[in-house]
Amino acid sequence: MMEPGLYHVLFISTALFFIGVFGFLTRRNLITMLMSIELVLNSVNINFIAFNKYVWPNQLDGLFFSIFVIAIAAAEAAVAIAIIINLYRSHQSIDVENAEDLKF
Amino acid sequence: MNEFLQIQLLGIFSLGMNLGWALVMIPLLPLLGFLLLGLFGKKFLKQSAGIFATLLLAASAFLSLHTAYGYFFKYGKSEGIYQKIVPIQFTWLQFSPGVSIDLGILLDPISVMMLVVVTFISLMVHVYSLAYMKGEERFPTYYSFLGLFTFSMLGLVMSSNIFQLYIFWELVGVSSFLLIGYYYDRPSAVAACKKAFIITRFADLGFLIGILILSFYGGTLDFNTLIEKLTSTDSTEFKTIVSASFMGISALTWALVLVFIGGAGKSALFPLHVWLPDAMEGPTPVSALIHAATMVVAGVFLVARLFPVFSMSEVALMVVSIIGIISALFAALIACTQTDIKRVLAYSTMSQIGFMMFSLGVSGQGGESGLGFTAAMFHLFTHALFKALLFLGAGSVIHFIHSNEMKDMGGLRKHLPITHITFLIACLAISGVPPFAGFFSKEEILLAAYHHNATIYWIALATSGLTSFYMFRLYFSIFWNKEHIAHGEAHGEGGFVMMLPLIVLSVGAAAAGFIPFGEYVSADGKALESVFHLQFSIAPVALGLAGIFTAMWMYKKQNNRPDTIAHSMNSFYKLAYHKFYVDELYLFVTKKILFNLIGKPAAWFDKNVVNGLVNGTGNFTLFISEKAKGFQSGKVQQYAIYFLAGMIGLAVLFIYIWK
Amino acid sequence: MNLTLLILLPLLTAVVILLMRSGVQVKWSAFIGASAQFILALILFFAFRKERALGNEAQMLFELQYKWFPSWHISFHLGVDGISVAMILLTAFVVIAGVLVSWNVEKMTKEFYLLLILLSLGAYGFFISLDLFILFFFLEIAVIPKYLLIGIWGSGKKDYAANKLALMLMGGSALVLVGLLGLYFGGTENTFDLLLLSKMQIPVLVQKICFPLLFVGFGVFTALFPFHTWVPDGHSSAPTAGSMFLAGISMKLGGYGCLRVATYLLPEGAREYANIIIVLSAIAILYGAFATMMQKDLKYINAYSSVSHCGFVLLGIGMLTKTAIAGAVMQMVSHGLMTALFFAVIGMIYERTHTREVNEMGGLIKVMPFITTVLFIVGLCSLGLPGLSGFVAEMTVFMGAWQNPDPFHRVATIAACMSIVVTAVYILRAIGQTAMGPISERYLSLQDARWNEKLAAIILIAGIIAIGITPFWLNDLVTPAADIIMQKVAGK
Amino acid sequence: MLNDFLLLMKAELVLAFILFLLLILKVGKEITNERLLALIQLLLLGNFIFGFFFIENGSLFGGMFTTNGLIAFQKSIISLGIYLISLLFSDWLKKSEHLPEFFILLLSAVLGMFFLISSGNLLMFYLSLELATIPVAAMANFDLDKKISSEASMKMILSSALSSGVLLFGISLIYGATGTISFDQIPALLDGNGLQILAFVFLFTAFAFKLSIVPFHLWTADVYEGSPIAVTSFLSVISKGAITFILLTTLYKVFAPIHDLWYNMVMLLSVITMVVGNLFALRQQNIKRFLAFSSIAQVGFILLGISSHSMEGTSSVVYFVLIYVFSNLAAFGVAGAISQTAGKERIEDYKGLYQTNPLISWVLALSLFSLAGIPPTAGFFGKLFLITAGASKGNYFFITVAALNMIISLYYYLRIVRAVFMDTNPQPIPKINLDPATKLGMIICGAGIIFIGLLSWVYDYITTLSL
Repeated sequence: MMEPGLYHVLFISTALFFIGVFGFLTRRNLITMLMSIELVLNSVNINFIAFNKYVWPNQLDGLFFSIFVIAIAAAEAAVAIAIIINLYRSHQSIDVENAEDLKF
Repeated sequence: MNEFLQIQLLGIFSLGMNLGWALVMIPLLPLLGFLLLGLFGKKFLKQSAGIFATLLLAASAFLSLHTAYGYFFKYGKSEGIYQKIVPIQFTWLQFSPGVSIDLGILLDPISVMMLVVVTFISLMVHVYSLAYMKGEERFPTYYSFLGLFTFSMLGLVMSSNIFQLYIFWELVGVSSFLLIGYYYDRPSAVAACKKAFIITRFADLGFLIGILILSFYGGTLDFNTLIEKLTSTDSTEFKTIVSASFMGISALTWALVLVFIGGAGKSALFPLHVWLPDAMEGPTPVSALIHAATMVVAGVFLVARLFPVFSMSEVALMVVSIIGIISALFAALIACTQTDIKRVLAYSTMSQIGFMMFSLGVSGQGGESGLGFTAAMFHLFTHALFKALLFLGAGSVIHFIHSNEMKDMGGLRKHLPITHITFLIACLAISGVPPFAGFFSKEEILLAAYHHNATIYWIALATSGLTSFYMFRLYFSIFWNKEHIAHGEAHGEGGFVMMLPLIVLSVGAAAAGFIPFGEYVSADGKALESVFHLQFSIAPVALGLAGIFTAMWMYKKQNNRPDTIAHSMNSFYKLAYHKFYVDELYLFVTKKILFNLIGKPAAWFDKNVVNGLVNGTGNFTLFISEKAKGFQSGKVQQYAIYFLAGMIGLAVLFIYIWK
Repeated sequence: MNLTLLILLPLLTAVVILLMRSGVQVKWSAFIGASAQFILALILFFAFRKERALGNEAQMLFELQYKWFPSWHISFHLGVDGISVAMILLTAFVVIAGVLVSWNVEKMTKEFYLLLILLSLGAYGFFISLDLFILFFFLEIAVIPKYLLIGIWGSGKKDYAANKLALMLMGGSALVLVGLLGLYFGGTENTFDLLLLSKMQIPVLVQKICFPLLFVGFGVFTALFPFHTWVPDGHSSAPTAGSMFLAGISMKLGGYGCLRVATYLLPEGAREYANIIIVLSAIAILYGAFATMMQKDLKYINAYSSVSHCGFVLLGIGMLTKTAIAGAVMQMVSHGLMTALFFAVIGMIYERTHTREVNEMGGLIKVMPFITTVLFIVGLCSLGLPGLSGFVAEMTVFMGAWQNPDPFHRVATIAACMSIVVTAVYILRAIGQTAMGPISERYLSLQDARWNEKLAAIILIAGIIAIGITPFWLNDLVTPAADIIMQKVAGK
Repeated sequence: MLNDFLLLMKAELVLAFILFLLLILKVGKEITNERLLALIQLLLLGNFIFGFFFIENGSLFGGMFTTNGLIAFQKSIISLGIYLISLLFSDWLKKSEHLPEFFILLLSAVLGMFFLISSGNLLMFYLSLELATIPVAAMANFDLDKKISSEASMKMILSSALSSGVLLFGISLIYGATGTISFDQIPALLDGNGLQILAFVFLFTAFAFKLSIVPFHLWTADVYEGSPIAVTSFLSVISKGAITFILLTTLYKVFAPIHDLWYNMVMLLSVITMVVGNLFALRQQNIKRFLAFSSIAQVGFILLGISSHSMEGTSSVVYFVLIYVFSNLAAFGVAGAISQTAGKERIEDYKGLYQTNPLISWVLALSLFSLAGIPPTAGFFGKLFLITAGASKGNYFFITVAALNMIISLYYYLRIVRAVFMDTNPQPIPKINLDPATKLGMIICGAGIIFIGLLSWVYDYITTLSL
């Protein structure tokens, strides 16, 4: 019964990062894209905590950083959702493919 | 500037005030005339412009006579040799130490002789034109151009520096251009003046390169120094220029031949003669001055000026004599067939210049062998007189019947008595009938040729026969033959003003032969006693008379002998009549080769290739940017893909490859 | 005398023009400004001669040095030697003439004169600057005014021409910029100062890299062979004064740069590439002349002939002898005056006949004697008639070129000499078809030149004849400076 | 302690004060837009002037916040920028019914930038970066009723969220690799192993996104086109400037040990950016989009200067940003004035502008020449110094490419000049009577464009600061 080491955690976080990126690239619904961004941010949080716990256990930079990240993510999400709502008002949809008037 | 002044003054004082100023004024007076008439003539002087210019030129002519007297009889000679005096010289443009264009005046027998000839003939022409050009709209312009020409010609003959000579060489070229094109609204005149300028310019290219070579090896442009360096066989300059060779021919020969090409162009020698007949488009007095008496002999003068150097190179002299004799014969043949009287005179001019040239070619430096040189100069002198006379006479004929064509003439001796007499004298002179001027000079030429080269002598003899034939063909068909009094409004001969020059010149043409020319002008400056062999002069005179009588037989009365003879040698006659198709050859070269084979491709290349490259670059850039617009697709997720791709690309690049 | 005046005076003129209300005021203020420049240039010339006569043998006279961007080792360093003085004189002549001939520009008069004055400002600054940064600064100042002049007041396919000119000149100056940076970092110490650079020993490799950049870059301005294609279009679609300035002044910036920057500072490079330059310029001379023969439009004729004539400048530089370089400078001055005058005449003729096609004209002597006389004079000058400036310059170049004894140089020189014949052909064609021949009656009512045109023509002719009749003053002015350059190139 | 706090953070404090003042005014009684705007302009002017007093060096909160003369100057450049924006777009601002909100958002973004510039710690850096980004995204949507506006802001917020995710990932890796997040300690611990390079690449990518360096630039054009011109100008001038400054500090201070690495990267990206930016700018029709791509090309030049990693690099970059503020804001101001009155944003609508509006045309021409780097405008000096700084490493290939790019850029800048001055138009843009404030702003910009270059002491001052 071994306990998970740094690399397991990093693996998870990296996987999470790429899952998030994948979601961002593939999903058409803006809200879902936003959620996948959240996944990316959470993978970062895991990174910080893992590094803090396994590599640099004697100070708390990582923890604090992750707390700040969560806060900022919330703020970001708030603004983003406000924007998306406005987009819905003008486009009658929150599908990313309906908002492609600006190009070339 | 200050330097220029002081040198000039110094030169003048060194020779005594009056002479110095006299010398300077000789060319400057005509120049003054040119400037004044050119700037203010139209407004202020109008018809009086002619008088003004004539007076100026009379002064200049007097000064040059005074100079000639002084040179030949006072200070020119020291211990039996006529010195080359350079009273005035100042640096005009310094190229490199030693090599510089100096403007100056060089007095030696030939230049002084030319001074007299130029000013005298020019004066005659000025007087003549007073009547001939009366009422022309651009009368002042005409006289200002005459002034310009006279100035340039005087500058040419007085040059002390080969580049100075080149400068005035170009200037006489342009003034002849202006005067030929005087009737600017005649397309033929425009074509003629362009032709004259371009062909002489082409020849000048040779002259220029020749100068470059001479200056490079001689290390100077000054005539005296140059001649002195290149004639003393032990000087380093001479050694290098002879040793340096290109295509197996020594640089000296190259230089001289190239210089001679320049001379040939100006003197209308074969094959550069085509411009001279066309140049007859100019006013007749101009033809008399420029294209008979003075400018066209500039080539002869050039060779004579550089004669000591020429005499160092056999080949060069041979080229000179061959070209000379060819032109003499060739022109004489054509002259027999032409019907435009001025063209006949033009070809005869060319032929006579041929005489002078080969006589220079057969001459040697100094002593008895220098006869050719003296003869050439002598012939130049006499020829100037009688050829000017001929042209002026032709002018008065044309003035009378307003046509150049023989067929419109005939039987004019009653209408134009004075012209008739003077013209006859001139014809006798040019045909070498004793005791007229032409006789003596031609005798000497033939003698020189005889001593030197038999073939040349025989050809020359034949040519002199032809000369008398075509001259008298001209004479008879103008003044005798059948009369077309269709040109009836017989307003007699154009007044005294027009006759005066004819009379004066005819006196010259008759008497000039008795001048003991050799005493004054010779290759080495020593007096050359002209020996006179009676038995030798039989053949030429006989031939001359034969020619005269043939002409009389054919042309005195209207008959069909000319046609029958022309038919009997049909093809050759045609050939000569069409001037041996040289003009057509020139036309081919310029139109087909210069324009179509070089000019057009150059223009095309520039338009399409060079320009195309520039435009192509621009269009290519635009094309790329058009193709690349797809990246900006408007899809935020694609943007993300490029973003991540770029990120990963950088990571891979910098972690694994570009460390 | 203080050289900054040469910059301040045009600046002042520009300000005054900006303040002016009516077109007439603008014209007169521009004219007064130009005459002031003219006088100033003459004063400079005589002051320079005086200094030299007093035995001041410094390479550069009237030096000034102000602090400017010291952290980049840049300084506002001014000074003149004979060559610059000659160029400044040329500029002054062309400027005043250009102002005069464009007297009846009605469209946006103020802007027009403003741009002209700005161009002159750039030229003066370029010629007097001894710091490569300032030199470059003034070089580029001149680009945009040209663009606007052609684009706004031009004729024909002006947009295309203007773009082409601006972009090609910009490309040239881009190359120059890279070359300058090479100099700046290549030397033993980082500086843009011309005199310091000329003293220091620049590594051969740097020279071999920088010389082509600089020479080609400046060469674009002065119609170096493959890069000359802006010249015909630009000149022919520019307004009269624009063409005069282009051909008379701004092409000379290039030649001056090739000489003063490329050749003088990078002697190794110059010796390395001299033969290529000679080949290119010989091609330009002949090829330009032959291309000219084919042109029908007067402005194109003069534009292509400028290509041919500027070839002499580069040839002289490439020949690397003192005489040839002096000849190149003389050719710059002579060609500047001559071609400016030519364009002025063409403008006058065009304004009257409303055509520039030579074969639509004829017999203009009858109605406009003055203009045609000027046309004759300028034509003869361009085919190198003695007594006019062209002869002096070309002969000096030939003489200098011939001082190189090897066959290669000989052949190049002879090729260049041939152009005097071709030049005669096309010039006489142009003159003959324009001025001579029968006149068509639709031209019979035309007027001769007005006072401003006469004055402009006379000023330029005065310059041409002053050089043609008494070349020694120009020679004395130029030769010592050329000698200094040559000694550096020869490695002494 | 408190004293230091007050002194060192005075810029931020002033800004925050203005911010709260606006909030209070917002909730307080109604005042007309004109007076409010006048007040704001006054306040911003005061803020700008105040930026030059009480300049101290020092750091707070254990090095999280540092400041010195250069940073103060950079901040005053930004304050100048926002002051000019408040002047140039006063027409538009007066008409908008959310004037206070606009400035509240803008000022909070600026506050974020101030902190960003003087951040001494990755956490601080991240926080302030977000503070500088999120409000701008909201501002991009300020034309609430325009479709493209909301689309633009959507694109911006999503892309920037992604980029900040990447940034954070990079930061976490750095933390993992070095165990610290303070700028002072990181350099000592950098040895250029793979993980650190990876982390640096992630971090740099975030910068590249914000600076819209190719290939991370694709959001730029769309956002610029979609959002109101005032916001576009803010994005393209102010936030670019701020990011450039912090990029300078990061690269020169934090990542100095791996200089060789980032030198190559920067050079490569700079060339790609120039070329692509120019190529795309060639065929743009909308003026805002056009300016977007031209600004991308300009960033390429900035990178050229940055790459030199020297005092010259710092000073020339700061100098260029200063000039860039004037030039670009002038261009945007003109575009804004025109689209405000005539509602036209396409380049061919500008044909014949000079006939009707000479002043505007000259200002536009000046700004374009300055952007193209034509003397005597300041842009010439800015660009030249950037190139010179870049050349100091002797990488002549890149320099040549940069120089040639100047030709392409000249081509498209001249396109507008041609439209304005040369082309004729049957119905040109009518005579625009500018708001005096706008006119003042344009005159300031024009004066700046002309004099900042010619007066060399401006540059010398920056040099003394960046020592």
